[in-house]
Amino acid sequence: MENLVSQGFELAIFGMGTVFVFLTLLILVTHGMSLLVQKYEPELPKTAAQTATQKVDRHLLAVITAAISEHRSKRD
Amino acid sequence: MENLVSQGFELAIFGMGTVFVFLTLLILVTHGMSLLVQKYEPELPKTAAQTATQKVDRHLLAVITAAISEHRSKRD
Amino acid sequence: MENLVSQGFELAIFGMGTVFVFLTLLILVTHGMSLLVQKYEPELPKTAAQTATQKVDRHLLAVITAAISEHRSKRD
Amino acid sequence: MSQLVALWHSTGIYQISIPQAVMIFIGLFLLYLAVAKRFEPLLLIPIGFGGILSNIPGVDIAVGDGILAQFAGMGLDTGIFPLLVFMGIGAMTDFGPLLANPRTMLLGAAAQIGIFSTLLGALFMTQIGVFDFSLAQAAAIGIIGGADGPTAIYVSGVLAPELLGAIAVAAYSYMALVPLIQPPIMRALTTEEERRIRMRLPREVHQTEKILFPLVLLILVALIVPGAAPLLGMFCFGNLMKECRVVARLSDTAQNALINIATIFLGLSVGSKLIADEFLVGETLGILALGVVAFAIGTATGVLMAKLLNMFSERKINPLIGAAGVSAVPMAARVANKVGIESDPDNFLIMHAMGPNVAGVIGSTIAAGVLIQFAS
Amino acid sequence: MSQLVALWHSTGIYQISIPQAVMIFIGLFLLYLAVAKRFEPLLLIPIGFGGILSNIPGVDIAVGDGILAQFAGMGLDTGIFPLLVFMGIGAMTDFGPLLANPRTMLLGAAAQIGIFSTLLGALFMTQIGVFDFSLAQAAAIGIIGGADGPTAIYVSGVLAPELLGAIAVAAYSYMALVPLIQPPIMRALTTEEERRIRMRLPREVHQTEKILFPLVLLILVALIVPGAAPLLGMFCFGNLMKECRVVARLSDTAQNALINIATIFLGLSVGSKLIADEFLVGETLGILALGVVAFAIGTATGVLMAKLLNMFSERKINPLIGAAGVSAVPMAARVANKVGIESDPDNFLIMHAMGPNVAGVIGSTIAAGVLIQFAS
Amino acid sequence: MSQLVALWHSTGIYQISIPQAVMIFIGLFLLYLAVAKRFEPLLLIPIGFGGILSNIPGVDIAVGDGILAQFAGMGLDTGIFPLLVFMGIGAMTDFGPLLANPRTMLLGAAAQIGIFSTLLGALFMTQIGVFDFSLAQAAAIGIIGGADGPTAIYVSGVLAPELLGAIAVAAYSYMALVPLIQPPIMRALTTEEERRIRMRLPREVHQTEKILFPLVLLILVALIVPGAAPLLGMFCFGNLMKECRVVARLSDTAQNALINIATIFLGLSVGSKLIADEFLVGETLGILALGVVAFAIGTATGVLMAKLLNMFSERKINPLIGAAGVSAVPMAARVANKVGIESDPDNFLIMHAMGPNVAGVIGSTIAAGVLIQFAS
Ligand code: NA
Ligand code: NA
Ligand code: NA
Repeated sequence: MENLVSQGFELAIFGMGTVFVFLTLLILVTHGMSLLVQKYEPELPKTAAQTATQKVDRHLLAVITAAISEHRSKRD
Repeated sequence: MENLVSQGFELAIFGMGTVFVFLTLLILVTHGMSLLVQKYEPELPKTAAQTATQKVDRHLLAVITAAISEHRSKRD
Repeated sequence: MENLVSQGFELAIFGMGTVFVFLTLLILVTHGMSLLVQKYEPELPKTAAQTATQKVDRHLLAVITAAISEHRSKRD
Repeated sequence: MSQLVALWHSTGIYQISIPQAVMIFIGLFLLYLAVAKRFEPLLLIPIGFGGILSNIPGVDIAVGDGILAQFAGMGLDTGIFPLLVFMGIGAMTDFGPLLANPRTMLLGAAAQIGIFSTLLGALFMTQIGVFDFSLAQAAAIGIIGGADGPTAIYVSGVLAPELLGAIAVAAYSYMALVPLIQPPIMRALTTEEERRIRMRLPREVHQTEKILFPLVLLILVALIVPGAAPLLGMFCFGNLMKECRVVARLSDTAQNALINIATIFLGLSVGSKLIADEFLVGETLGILALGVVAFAIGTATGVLMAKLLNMFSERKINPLIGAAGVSAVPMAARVANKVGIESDPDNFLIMHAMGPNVAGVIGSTIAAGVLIQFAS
Repeated sequence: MSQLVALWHSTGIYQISIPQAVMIFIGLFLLYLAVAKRFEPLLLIPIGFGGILSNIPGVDIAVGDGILAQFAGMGLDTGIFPLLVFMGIGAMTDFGPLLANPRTMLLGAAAQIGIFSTLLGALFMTQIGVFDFSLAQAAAIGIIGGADGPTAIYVSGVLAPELLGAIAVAAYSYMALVPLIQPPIMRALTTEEERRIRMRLPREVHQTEKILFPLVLLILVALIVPGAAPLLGMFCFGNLMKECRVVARLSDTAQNALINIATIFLGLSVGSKLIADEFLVGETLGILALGVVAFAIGTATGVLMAKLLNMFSERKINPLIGAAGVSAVPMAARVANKVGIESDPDNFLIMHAMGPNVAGVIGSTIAAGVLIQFAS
Repeated sequence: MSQLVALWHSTGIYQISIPQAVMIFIGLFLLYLAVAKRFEPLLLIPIGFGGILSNIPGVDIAVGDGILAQFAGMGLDTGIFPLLVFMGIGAMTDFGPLLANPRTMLLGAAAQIGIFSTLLGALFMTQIGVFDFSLAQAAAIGIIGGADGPTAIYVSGVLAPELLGAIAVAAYSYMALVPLIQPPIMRALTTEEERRIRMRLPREVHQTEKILFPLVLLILVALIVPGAAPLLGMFCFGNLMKECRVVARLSDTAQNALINIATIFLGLSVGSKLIADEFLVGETLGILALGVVAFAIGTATGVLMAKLLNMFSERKINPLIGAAGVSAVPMAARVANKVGIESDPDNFLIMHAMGPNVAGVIGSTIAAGVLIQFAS
């Protein structure tokens, strides 16, 4: 039984250690990756398709919203 | 063989009996449940989200329908 | 080994033969089927539902497109 | 040369048997009914196509490791596909009309007499030596009268898997034939005056009632007929997801992607049971004959129960809606409406008929539960 | 007469045991929490309903060939359902806030102390004889502190399937209770001044960074904690499908039809573990008690880690976002925002809190990987 | 201390082998091709990601009870996933252009010569001792020339599962490379004048023809090449659901949720076959080399068949559309259009090329049927 708690203690130490080591490494690697990306792709490129879609969507939304509110104001 | 038909007869009697007993009980219980609900929730509450959605949908439908028919009348 | 290549050769001959025989038969049967259909259904019937949907869709598209471009021209 | 012979022997023309050819024609006929006549196409197209695939000679499709055999093993023999379809139907069902007028549940009860009469008919024909059905088989045949596809498939999967193909085909065909089978019976059993009865507008139903009803139903099933719990449980689960309005994405998936996927697999799996050896047997004719009787009796008893209720109540029920108690949702309710309009063009019965219509679903799952508990 | 007795013996009223009735009430209570209180309804509705079905007497639903037993065998015992749900969550996760401020990952790490403290707590209570948990069971209980449903289910499926029902119920209940559990702890551990700290607007993140991140994460997992690779792999796969933008149809299905189907099946399968004999045991109380401790400790350590980081850095972090490190996406981030607004109505922390929030997901899968590797 | 060693031994850094590292790079390279170069991303993203997961050391993902091994066992070894994908493709295919000009089916037939030449090539290389392929393996390699992903996966699953990974990667890579592989061959085998041939507008096609075609095709397959019935049957089933227009909800699900789910699982399952031990063998190089030859020969024979047909007919065919006979729908048809526009900017061949393009799908499933019947 004593043994079980000490096993658990070991597991907790190693576990938290692994979590912290892992996430610290992840911070470093992610940071490096971001630097590389920002160096070689200085602009913020959005895929053409996406931008187009967003634009249409926003327009469409605006149009429909306008139409609805116009309709409402007429109705009321 | 005789036996099979009599078995079937028994099954039919018990089966229909169960169906009727069950649905009769269900009528009673449902009725009681409805009375309780109507007593404690006298108004007919609709969730806000639902009402809003329905309103928008109905408006949107009206707007689009109007736009389409206007468009058609212009075109013809 | 020699045997394997000759087996493969046979398979290739029979395989391509089957492909050609099959697709030739398919041409004939399809042609016959098409003739029969054109004979007994001389017009090009589209299901009512489909035509209606298409009409609405095309109209709707036209309406929305028009609304968007109008909106854009106003905005710019 | 011997290779050419082997090639010839590998063709379907060489290998096909007459029964297989007949079954392929039956499959094509089911597709014709589904496409040209709109006979329950959602199920009959996969069933018919699966039936054709299953009878292609020289290749394992519906047996062994064949794809349809695998589908059937996965979800038909286990009951998973019909239960998922039933869950989806639950998520599409509105118990509102039933809650507004719970008394009409008795119409859904009465229509189940078709199930048990047919069971008796099958056993009687066994006794006089025309057919040779066991009690379990007779029960599975009777359930055709439940006019509920997934229930019929689930029950025959449990009680008589060897008859599943014929029972499924009969069930869906007759559900599609409801507009032909029911009206003459409805007219014969009602007077012009009865068919003109106008019913009061149903009251509005609280959302809370709709949320509680599937739970009430489930608990009652658990207490009275536990054998019906798998079927009714999945149905109620679907309905609760719909009515509770806090899991719209799950309800939406249950009503669309999931039920569609289950329907495709269920139909193909049922098609795999249309193998010539199993389908082209005398029993199939018996099943087809008994199935239509089941529908007819269920229609009649539903109508008669409505007339009986009218003897004891001030608020008259139009007896035409009793015919909707067989289930066949929503076809039977539409038929009740249509026959009603013939007598009074301004009398719309559809909303009133939806109550017994969904009650018929409950009624036949209860009957199914009893049959599974006592006939297996 | 004997048949009437058989009929009576077949009813649930005759067969039901007290524990089954209790479990049915617990199932109804879970449904009540889900519907009326909006407690994680996507999971608690299928779990609660499944729990009711599993305790219906006299019919095999959650055992043998029953439908829920089949679902559990298919996807719960194999880990498939939680992994598919996790893939879908990956496809819905935006790592942008984390990429803009990777330092906040340490908050997600600190919050995992809740997992390991609870593990120790469970073993300590075993030592003093209150409960009797094995190392694997203690680890599975600890993972409740990960505040991540699919991870908790996956881990307990591997380490302690016999506790799965109680652990899943505890995990989802406490995730729903985050708005009650966290704020007092957050307020107790921070000063008014700290709660007013405003953080800099995060920088914009390249799409390329978002595409590369799940791959970087996967490779690092492969090199350091391979045991976490199944969980984090499926998560990263979902995220890559979303961010790469060339498989929109797959990403869309992973976020909708597929995760919804997996959620329905997962919930029902978990429900099948709520059988009275397995759930109504003393251990369940221990699990419920330890679970809330795990949440509380994780919240506290997340907040304290933020304060620690502030000692070494110019760019101050508002320690409230440390509480979001427990995961419970996006509830915990919203709670951080809400508590922040109490002190400064113009200080919106939600975007800043999303970083530690998703870091908490990564942190608990890493912890899960370690536990699976060393506690099984 | 010994625990620290155990921890170190559990890391991937300690356990990884060179071949595993190489395979992870290959997986990343496939992802790069899919994301940055748009190489068939729908399949190559799950395949590439699955390939990475499969080579993570120290954890069972693609073997034993691992999640990818389970997916593969469920749907790849059984053929279910490729058949479901094929059903979905059937539900997206329009046979209209083929029905308007059935003669172009011969182009789809001719392009299959690539399959059988490659089979012979593989056997010849075995004879000269370069490789060691069996007849079944050679047939599975040949099917790469069918330029049809699900068919290639299905056939190699049946004939040579040990080569499945390499064959799938080759098939999808070359399908993506069609715009590079085909044009030089097309230009070399045609004169400028031939490339300028304008074809008559195709006639309009009845919906009834479109409904009947999948049935006609299925019956003919049943009679002539039953071995192709599982593949073509599922394809025709999908197409019938689409064209019959009475099961729109099933067709919609087959084209969306179901094919997407099957694609995700299929890709991950194929990825599970990219385990280093199985993939990094000499045979893979042979498969890659033979695959590109298969594509080249199929392109050439398609073009040449069009020129042959022109010798016997008044209505000239633009021989460029012969190249579309390899399948690779719709890429090859687009390539034919693009090369045509180089010679005459107003000559749009895309509609004409769709006929041989879908005929190529039929042709390669027929070839697949023959191979499965005679090479296994
Ligand atoms: Na019924
Ligand atoms: Na967490
Ligand atoms: Na092809």
